[in-house]
Amino acid sequence: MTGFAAYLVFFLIIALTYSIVVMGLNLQWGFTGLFNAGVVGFFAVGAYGTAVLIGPERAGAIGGFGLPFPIGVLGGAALAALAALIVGLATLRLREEYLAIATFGIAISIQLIALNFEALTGGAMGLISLPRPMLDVFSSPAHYNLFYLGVVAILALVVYLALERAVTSPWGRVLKAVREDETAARSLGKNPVLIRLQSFVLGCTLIGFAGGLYVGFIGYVSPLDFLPILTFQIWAMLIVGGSGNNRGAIAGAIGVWGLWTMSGLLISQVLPVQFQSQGGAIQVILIGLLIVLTLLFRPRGLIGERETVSKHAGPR
Amino acid sequence: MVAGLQVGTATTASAQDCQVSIGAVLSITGSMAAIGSAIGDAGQLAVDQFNEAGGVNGCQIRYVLRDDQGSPNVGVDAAKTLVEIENVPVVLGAIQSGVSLPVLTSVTVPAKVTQISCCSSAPSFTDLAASGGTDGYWFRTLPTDRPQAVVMANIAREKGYKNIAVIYVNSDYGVSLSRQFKAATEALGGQVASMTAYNQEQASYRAEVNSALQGEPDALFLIAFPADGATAAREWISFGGTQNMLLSNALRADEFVDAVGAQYLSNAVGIDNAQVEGPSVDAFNTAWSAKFGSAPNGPGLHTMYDAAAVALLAMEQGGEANGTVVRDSIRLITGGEGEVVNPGVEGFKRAKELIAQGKPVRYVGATGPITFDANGDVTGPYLIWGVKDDALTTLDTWDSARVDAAIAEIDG
Amino acid sequence: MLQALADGILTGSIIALGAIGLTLTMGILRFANFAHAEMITWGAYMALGALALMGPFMAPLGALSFGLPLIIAMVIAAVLTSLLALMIDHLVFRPLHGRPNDMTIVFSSFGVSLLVRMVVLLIFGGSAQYYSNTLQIAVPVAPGLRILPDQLFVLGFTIVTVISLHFFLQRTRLGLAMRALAENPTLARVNGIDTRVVIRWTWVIGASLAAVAGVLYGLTVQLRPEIGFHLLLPLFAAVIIGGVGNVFGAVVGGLIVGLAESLSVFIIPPSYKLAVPFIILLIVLYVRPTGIFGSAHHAGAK
Amino acid sequence: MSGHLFQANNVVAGYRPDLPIIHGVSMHVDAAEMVTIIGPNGAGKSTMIKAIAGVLPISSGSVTLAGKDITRLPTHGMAAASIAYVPQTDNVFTTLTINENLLLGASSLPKAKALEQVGKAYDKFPALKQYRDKKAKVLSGGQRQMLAVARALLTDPHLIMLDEPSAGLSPLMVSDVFARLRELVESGVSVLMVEQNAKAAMAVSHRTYVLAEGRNRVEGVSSALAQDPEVIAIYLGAGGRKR
Repeated sequence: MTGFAAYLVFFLIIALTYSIVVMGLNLQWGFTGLFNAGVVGFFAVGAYGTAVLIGPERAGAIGGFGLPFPIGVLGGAALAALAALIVGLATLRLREEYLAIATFGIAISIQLIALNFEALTGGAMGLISLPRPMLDVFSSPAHYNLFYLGVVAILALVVYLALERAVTSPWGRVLKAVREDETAARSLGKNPVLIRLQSFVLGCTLIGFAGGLYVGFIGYVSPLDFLPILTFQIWAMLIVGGSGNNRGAIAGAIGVWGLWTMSGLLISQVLPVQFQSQGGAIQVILIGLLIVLTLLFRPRGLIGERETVSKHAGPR
Repeated sequence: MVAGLQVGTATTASAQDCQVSIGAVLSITGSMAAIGSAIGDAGQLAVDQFNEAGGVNGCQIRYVLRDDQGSPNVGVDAAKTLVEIENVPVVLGAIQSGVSLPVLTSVTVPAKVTQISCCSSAPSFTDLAASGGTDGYWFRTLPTDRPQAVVMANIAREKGYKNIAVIYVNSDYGVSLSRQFKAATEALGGQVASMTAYNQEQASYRAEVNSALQGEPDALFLIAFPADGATAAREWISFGGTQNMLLSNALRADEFVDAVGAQYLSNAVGIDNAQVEGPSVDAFNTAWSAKFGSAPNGPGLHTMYDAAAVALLAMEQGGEANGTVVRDSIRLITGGEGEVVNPGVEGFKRAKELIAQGKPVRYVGATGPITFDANGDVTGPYLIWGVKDDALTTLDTWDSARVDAAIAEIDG
Repeated sequence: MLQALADGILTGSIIALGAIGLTLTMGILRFANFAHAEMITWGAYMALGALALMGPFMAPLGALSFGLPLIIAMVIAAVLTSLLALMIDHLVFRPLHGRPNDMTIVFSSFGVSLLVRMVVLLIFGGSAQYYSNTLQIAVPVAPGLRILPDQLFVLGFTIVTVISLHFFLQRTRLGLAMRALAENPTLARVNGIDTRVVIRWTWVIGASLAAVAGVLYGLTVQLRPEIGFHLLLPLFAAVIIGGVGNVFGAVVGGLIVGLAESLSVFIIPPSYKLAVPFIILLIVLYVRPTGIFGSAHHAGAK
Repeated sequence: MSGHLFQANNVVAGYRPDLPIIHGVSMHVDAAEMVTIIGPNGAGKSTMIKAIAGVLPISSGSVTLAGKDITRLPTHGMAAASIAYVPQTDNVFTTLTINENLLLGASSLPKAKALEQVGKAYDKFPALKQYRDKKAKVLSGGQRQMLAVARALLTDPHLIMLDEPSAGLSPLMVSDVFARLRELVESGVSVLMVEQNAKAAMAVSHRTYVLAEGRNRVEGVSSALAQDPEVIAIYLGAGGRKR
């Protein structure tokens, strides 16, 4: 298996990994109205957490526990949950934008730790030679990729089904109630702060979980994997796919990641080398425009949530 | 933009009936953007010259440059498209070790594609290769940090610097070079006053400079890329730091000298791994100046050119555009006793003739003679540069023997 | 130590300038504008462009590294930044106002910030630039303390700006209307205040202050497309420490953040410096969410 | 019908265009007349007054003042059109001083005229003068109500609308506020107010509208309505107690 098919498998592994991130974000934004501006931070915590737990021993370093991959991934997700708890407890009882600012801040701080806390994270060099789960079982890299795609696809499906169940459960209805009308939710005896905290932490857990899957596939982790642009990309996936809808989240992940890689390919094909230096900026501008224009003209995205809820449209 | 599109189409249309592609993954945007596009140009220059010399095995070469944006996930994806969709036998790049490494482990090695980096200096590649992790598909045309650090430590000793502050970029390059330097300096009886890391792309490094100034050092070793390095150097000088400066290889750029001001750099000594003398170096420098109208002063230009040239010659030698063939052919056209060929259209023409006749070829490139060891590393000669009359000049050269002797002294 | 104190005050005064604009827009327009930092970048680069177009026509003033052209460029930058802010408000923020999830507008500002930064990158390129290539040597003013003449100018200019703004807010009808709008938009409208006009002026003032902060910042550091983005966290920290909507609080918050960043290098490696504003922010949110000078009205508490 | 100072015809309004709360209410106020709107909770009294004061959008119907159509006038245009509105809660700027609160009330006037009017307000409400430079948050509920009314009067409006002026005040303060309003009416200003305290309000006002479920239910002269058994039964039964 070579050529386009091989690339497609590779592409889908990454896109479906991101789709789990997008579903986690969807729980926060689409269902609870929480603005997480530090997606990449929680993704990084999950990734590094996994890497430290499964990685081989290194001289003079913390970690290198060599644990089995599933335990590593769950540990990474738990660490992401812990980080979310710290930020959530500080901000979720406050005005909504404080969460945005604090998540933005924690993403920057986490990146600094990744870059500087060398004993734990390998610093700028990153952590290399991380074992990839069940690599020995497969005869060729192509087969292995196919296997990994299967794993990621099943996990994405499980996350999807679990979230679909959760948001239609009584808990999910309370989520929406909190998003729509906090006072009403409070009068029903629900503590909105607690509900928001649950949603935020659970969303970040999923984001961290996806970080672990990413590490399992690439076998390497470095601070460069977690640049702030990734937060924008994930957001574009959610907004374009349609927030409040998990199928939209998955479609958005595949669509936007495809758009991103294809536009990169296109730019490398059509722009002569002296204009290439602008290519990346153009790509990012496209993503930014995609976000803003979707918000303005198609606020529910490609596959948005059905409008069942009230709109508090007020004059300015 | 429109003009650009037309130019692009025209180039593609003018290709001959057969075409092979070679790929490059470089940071055209992102934190390495300041140096990335010139490095891209260096690769393009080699490809253009090779095409002018007749192409590889009679086919025109298409140079497919992809931007990794300084980010591994983008770089890995770019490399994956190059390998699977463009079917390239060789990937050149990346710049940062943090991008080259995941490209190597998750794209090129599994796909049996040769990867040649101009710029990734992290020691982890050597370890990986030594443990069999690269299957020999990994090469780099710049030396590792160790010899550079040893030469620099020797220069500090010659200059009589006793207490040296190190300010280094917090990347694999800076971390590794600074550590090697500290070890070498201490082995030679000197002292490192402080080691201060800085994060890239900050607007100011005043805090780092202040921190480094605390130890009252008599010299500064600055390990940086030109833009950030200029900021740090300006603030260092501004706030009364000594002008006894040692500068890492990446700082050999006009941009750095212009931004800092030549008058403050008269006592500065820098290092680079390009050889400055000899016809092969001149051939590259002349060609570069003719094409771009400026001297090729900047990190990674010589090494990128050589990476591309080695790849192309190996494709010619191997006779087919296949990663494994390229991997095996590289050693045929670099080491050994063949006839020396230099960079440039003439050099490539001569090489093609010799290869066609079945005679051995030895490429001596823009960085001088290149010999890859078992791990794909090169040890090369070094040049020592300074700033005279507002321009970069070469003060001294260290040939391979002298470098080896210096390393041996420390390993003693 | 002395040097770190002085540097902290200088950095703090620039953060303060940016934070004033942010606290005004956050207080009056009622959303956290992530694109505010990009106004700083835009302003700094517009001045660079203006300088390039004007060409050098006057020698630097005294010991400073710049002359009248930079002051003119600063005014041009303020105008161009105000226009950008008004345009963004018109095209993005106003249409999104009143969406069911009022965080949509905050999120859109996130997208806008990306766009502005990339446009700057596209126009001016990614490499570092300087207003003046001449290197200014710091003057030793005390043992262990060196100060650049430019830094003194920045400090003085900041003080003058803050005082002028204070008088503007306290003594003019527009200033009064802005304070009224910050507290209660409906009541302000009922009292015959055209809030659209006040909002427009708020953008102009906030953007102009951001542009001035950008130019002054650009004087002491190098210009790059990310300068604003890197200031974003310090700015928000300063605003929240000082209490949202509180101009004086923003100044104190800016100084606290600047000093904390600068002094932190004695405790932690400088490479962690960027996290310092976040740590302070987290502490303030846990201990006193209304900020030091925040009134219950603009409180963080819901 | 066009002879009335203020007139609202078939007003439909609400917080959302697709969910109207007021379903076609009409009312009018004559010059120097005091009119009360009462009704059970949820009747749409506050919504009605907010809509005609321009705070909420009107989706259909019309509002005129002195024959001029003001239906689509933006909120801030109402002051210039000689209508003043005093909301029920948050009706003063607590972070501003008393003087600044008054100055704001004169926002639609030229500066010199504004200062003159503020001076007159102190003459009219001398109790405010001692707090001139104090923040309004130091005022008691009754003082705030006084400040809000004083501020509403700065533009010499023809009509002043109040949303529950007696809310949260002690019985003594309530009668004081109503006496003040009565004085205003006698000086020629028209008053339209929403009240929960129906008994007291009807006692001072000329006419009363009773709203229920967003529609006109009963209307008439206050003194007559106060005797109406239906109104008594529903709204005045327990002295205007809240439902």
